Amino acid sequence: MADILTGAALFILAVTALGLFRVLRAEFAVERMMAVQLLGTGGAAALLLLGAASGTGAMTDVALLLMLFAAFSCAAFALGQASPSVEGAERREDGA
Amino acid sequence: MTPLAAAPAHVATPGGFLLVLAVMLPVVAVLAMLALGPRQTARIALTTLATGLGVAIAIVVELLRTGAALTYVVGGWQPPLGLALRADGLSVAMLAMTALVVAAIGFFAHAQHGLEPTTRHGRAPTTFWILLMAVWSALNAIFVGEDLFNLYVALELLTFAAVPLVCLDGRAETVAAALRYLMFALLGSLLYLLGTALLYGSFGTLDIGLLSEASAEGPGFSVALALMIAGLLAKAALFPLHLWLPPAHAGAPAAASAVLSALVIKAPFFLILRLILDVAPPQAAAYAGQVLAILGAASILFCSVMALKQARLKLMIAYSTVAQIGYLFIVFPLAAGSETLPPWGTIAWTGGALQLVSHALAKAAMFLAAGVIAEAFGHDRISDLGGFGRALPISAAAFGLAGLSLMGIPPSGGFVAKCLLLTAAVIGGHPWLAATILAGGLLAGGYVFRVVDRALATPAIPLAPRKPIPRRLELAALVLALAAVLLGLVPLQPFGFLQLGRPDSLTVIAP
Amino acid sequence: MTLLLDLALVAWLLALALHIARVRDDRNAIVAFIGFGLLLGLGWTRLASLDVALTEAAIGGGVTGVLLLRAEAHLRPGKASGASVSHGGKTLAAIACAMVAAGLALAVLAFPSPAPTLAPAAATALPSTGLGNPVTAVLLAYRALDTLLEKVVLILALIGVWSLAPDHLWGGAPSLRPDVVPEPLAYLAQTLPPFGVLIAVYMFWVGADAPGGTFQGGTVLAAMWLLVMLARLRPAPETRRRSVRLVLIGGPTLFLAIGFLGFAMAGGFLAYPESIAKPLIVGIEAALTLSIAATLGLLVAGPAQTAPGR
Amino acid sequence: MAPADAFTLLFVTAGAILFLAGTLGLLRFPDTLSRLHALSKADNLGLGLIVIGLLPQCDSVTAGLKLVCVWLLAQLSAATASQLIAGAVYRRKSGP
Amino acid sequence: MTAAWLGPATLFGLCGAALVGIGLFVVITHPGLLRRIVGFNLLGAGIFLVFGAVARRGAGAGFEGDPVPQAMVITGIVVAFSATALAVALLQRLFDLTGRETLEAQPEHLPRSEP
Repeated sequence: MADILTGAALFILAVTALGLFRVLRAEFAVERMMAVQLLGTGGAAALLLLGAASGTGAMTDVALLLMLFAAFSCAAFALGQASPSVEGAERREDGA
Repeated sequence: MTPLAAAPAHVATPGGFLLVLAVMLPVVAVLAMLALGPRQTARIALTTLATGLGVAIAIVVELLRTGAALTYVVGGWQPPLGLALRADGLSVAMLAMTALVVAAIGFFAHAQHGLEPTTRHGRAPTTFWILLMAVWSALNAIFVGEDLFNLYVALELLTFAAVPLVCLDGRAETVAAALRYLMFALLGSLLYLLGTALLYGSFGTLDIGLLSEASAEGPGFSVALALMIAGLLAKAALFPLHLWLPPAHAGAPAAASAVLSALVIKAPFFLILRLILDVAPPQAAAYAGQVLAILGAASILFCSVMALKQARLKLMIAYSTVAQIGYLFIVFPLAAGSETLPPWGTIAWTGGALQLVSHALAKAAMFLAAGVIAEAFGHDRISDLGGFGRALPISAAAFGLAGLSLMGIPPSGGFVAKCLLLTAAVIGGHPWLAATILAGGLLAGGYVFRVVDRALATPAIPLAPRKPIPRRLELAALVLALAAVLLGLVPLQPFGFLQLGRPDSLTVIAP
Repeated sequence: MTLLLDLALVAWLLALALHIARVRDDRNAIVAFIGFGLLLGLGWTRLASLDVALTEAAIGGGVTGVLLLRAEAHLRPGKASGASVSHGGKTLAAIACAMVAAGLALAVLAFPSPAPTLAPAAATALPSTGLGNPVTAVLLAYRALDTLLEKVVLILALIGVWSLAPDHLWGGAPSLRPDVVPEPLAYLAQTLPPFGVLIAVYMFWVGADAPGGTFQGGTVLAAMWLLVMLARLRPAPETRRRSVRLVLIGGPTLFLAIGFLGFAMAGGFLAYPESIAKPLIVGIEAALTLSIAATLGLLVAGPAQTAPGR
Repeated sequence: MAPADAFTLLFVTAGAILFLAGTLGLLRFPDTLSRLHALSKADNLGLGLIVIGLLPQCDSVTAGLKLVCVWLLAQLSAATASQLIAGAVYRRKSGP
Repeated sequence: MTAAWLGPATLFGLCGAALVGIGLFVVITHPGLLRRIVGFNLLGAGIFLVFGAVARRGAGAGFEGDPVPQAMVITGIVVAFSATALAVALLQRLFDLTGRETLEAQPEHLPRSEP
């Protein structure tokens, strides 16, 4: 059972990695914010699976914190994005 | 709470708690300053300066009384699990010197802040006092620390206290200088930390005493020591890693420059000394000593010439700092010691220690004198200072006396130091080091004389200060300069003192 | 299977680091760095260091990230790329760095076996502290002096940051206000903090016996405070305010005071009497958690940007 | 295999497949909004399934509660993040 | 024996070594100061991983790792964060004063000063 759960964690991590590098390469800067969200969810899922596999209850705490800070960083990113001066610069930079 | 090790590596001595006080007293001051606000800051600082000076004197007395190193085991947790503090003769000398210089600088700063009553509770003075206390605590922690990771935290404390000192006046150049300093210092700290990681991985302890007993060898050990020393060199501003120092030290306010140049720069050197003497195996120590001496000699020559070329007084003094630091590094091959004679029995060791102390006193005096000059005339361009000796005789005298020590002219601490180093170089068969010492002395004579010449000049229009300078502002520099000179008049006293607490102290071989 | 997992994690971490090193846009690099921090948190669980994993996820992936993102937004108007290092210089630097990395790798491989460890010593001493988490015991008992000095380092960094304010603003309030607060953020700033505070208290509380503790709890609190300030629900406080300063120094002061009390109660600085060691340590941790939260939050908020009111 | 384990296996597998689906959507879909949609729906559902799957493996009620907490946090942050991104995309399209 | 060689301790230790190299490269060569600060963080992360490898190898006495290096890493992470905050504040102040975000164009000194 432990092996299967670890395998599932590995699978989810690999899938998340694929998505992450796609998002980091995105032409719109906004989309990169999804990277953090993606890592938060994928990382939390992997941690929960690993915790169950090894029987370490405290892993759930790490997952909890991972999720919390992913949300926090998303908010911080959105604010950097939101100020009008930045929006202007953003468009020029992206050439969209 | 019972100690763990069967045979404890460190046994606390009765006076050991004084070391805790030396480290923690300034921390208490920092916390109190934050709690009580800007109006009380100067008062807390002055009280702490007096108390701290008292603690330093008590430590000196305790060392002389017992004739053995002071040791303290924090919380009763024996190393390697816990931390120990230890002060041998050299550490105590550093503690005492630091207390003296910090007190003098504090006296100067208090007088200077008093000149402008409107801003004396403002940003720069308040921040200065807090940072001065933090620098003091960090320095004391570095001088008495026995654990390499504890020393890392102390080094970071020193960095974080020193960097804002550089840009206290908030001008763009000084902010750039502070940022550059921070970059070098961080790189240095991280390399040092990497070295401690490797050491812990290899030996399971970071206690200097235990590491030296482990008589370690091996490639990992050499890599670790090389990383740590390289990191510390970046912080000590040895050539060619010195580029951050002159703008940082010259741009800071005078009192801050004095702290940085006289004291802060000595901490990384002190740690290199401890690593090479106490931790490195003899073979590696000899090799490292050679490399450091070459860099030190290059520092002396290159930066003395640079000092000679500077148009501004404070930049000249800052370059002189890098040059004088070079002398400390040429000590390593000279004090290599032998089978029968440990490094701390050699005359070069004594000379190096004297250079360490006398440079701190002289350099602090110079920067404070330069601060008075800048305060009086509003600039520090050397060419426009003709006849300043007439306007500010005390400061000019302080500058000249401090210059004696830098040049190595008798009677001064610098003279004894350089004389000992020169003798060691000649006896030990290092002709090129001897030549460097002599050349450095001549160059120092050149740049000090440039200023003294201006001081004694009689220009057509006598130079007048733009505002009255109270005597007490000039006094601190004079006291420090006199102390640097007096150090040379009582040369035999420090000799035995510096060996206290060292294993197998041998009889001193005086020149 | 676990080997594959470790390999994948390491490969991923290195790929992200290379991405950070090579990508042109600073913000892209910072987003990647936040991802790196979160992933590194995962990596630390593989090293069986859950305490560090929590700290890394919180500081590396969270608070450092927001600090860097804000700095990037601040610096963005003046995007004039400086003169880059010449190609030859870069190659030389790359070779030098590769050599450092290789030397380090060899040193890592050459670590002695069996590894020297203080785990048994820490375990033997653990009962006399009354704690169950050995990392907390190291931080607050065996090596308490390190932790105490590190707290001073934090405060000093804050003094340094504050000193960068112009003279007339010194003592005023830092400003975190963005020009626009998107509505969802305001919602998040209202719903997330209760969760966060709960998690912070939990982190601090389990810290004595399980992974967690004062740093992790403090960082979570700091993040929640920042979120509230970022969403303009509460303004940042004036830095000269007595209450702010008392919270900042409260933890270190209590730590230091109990340390000095050790002279009287347990025969030495930072020694705890065995019978009340645990309550003392938990008390110190509680005060430290608040102080850390305040310090980290104010460090991110930066120097004062509005003049102090009279 | 115990029924609890079979239950876990089933849900974890389903969760992992949803993660894969989310990433495929991220890689394949043409515009930001649909990519965002794919990501947030699939990942959250995936995490939800994994949490449900792991619940039988928990040895205490608190551990189970923490698992649910992770999922709730993910819901909250995903909802906010996707609204923030969508808002940014909208502003970019319509102009400030 | 293979398992011991390829355990997480060795793997993450080697990862740390590589991260030190990458971080050092960014710190030395990147012209932008903000990226250099990120580089310092990478370098720090690498060093902490080396500590982590040391801690994992030191498992014993019922602990899955040596708690002493773990505690050092926690202290180190906090110190590294303070350093980042101070550097960022200095950089923002420099930018406000001069509009620059590099340390170049120092008239009296050589433009490149890093080792």
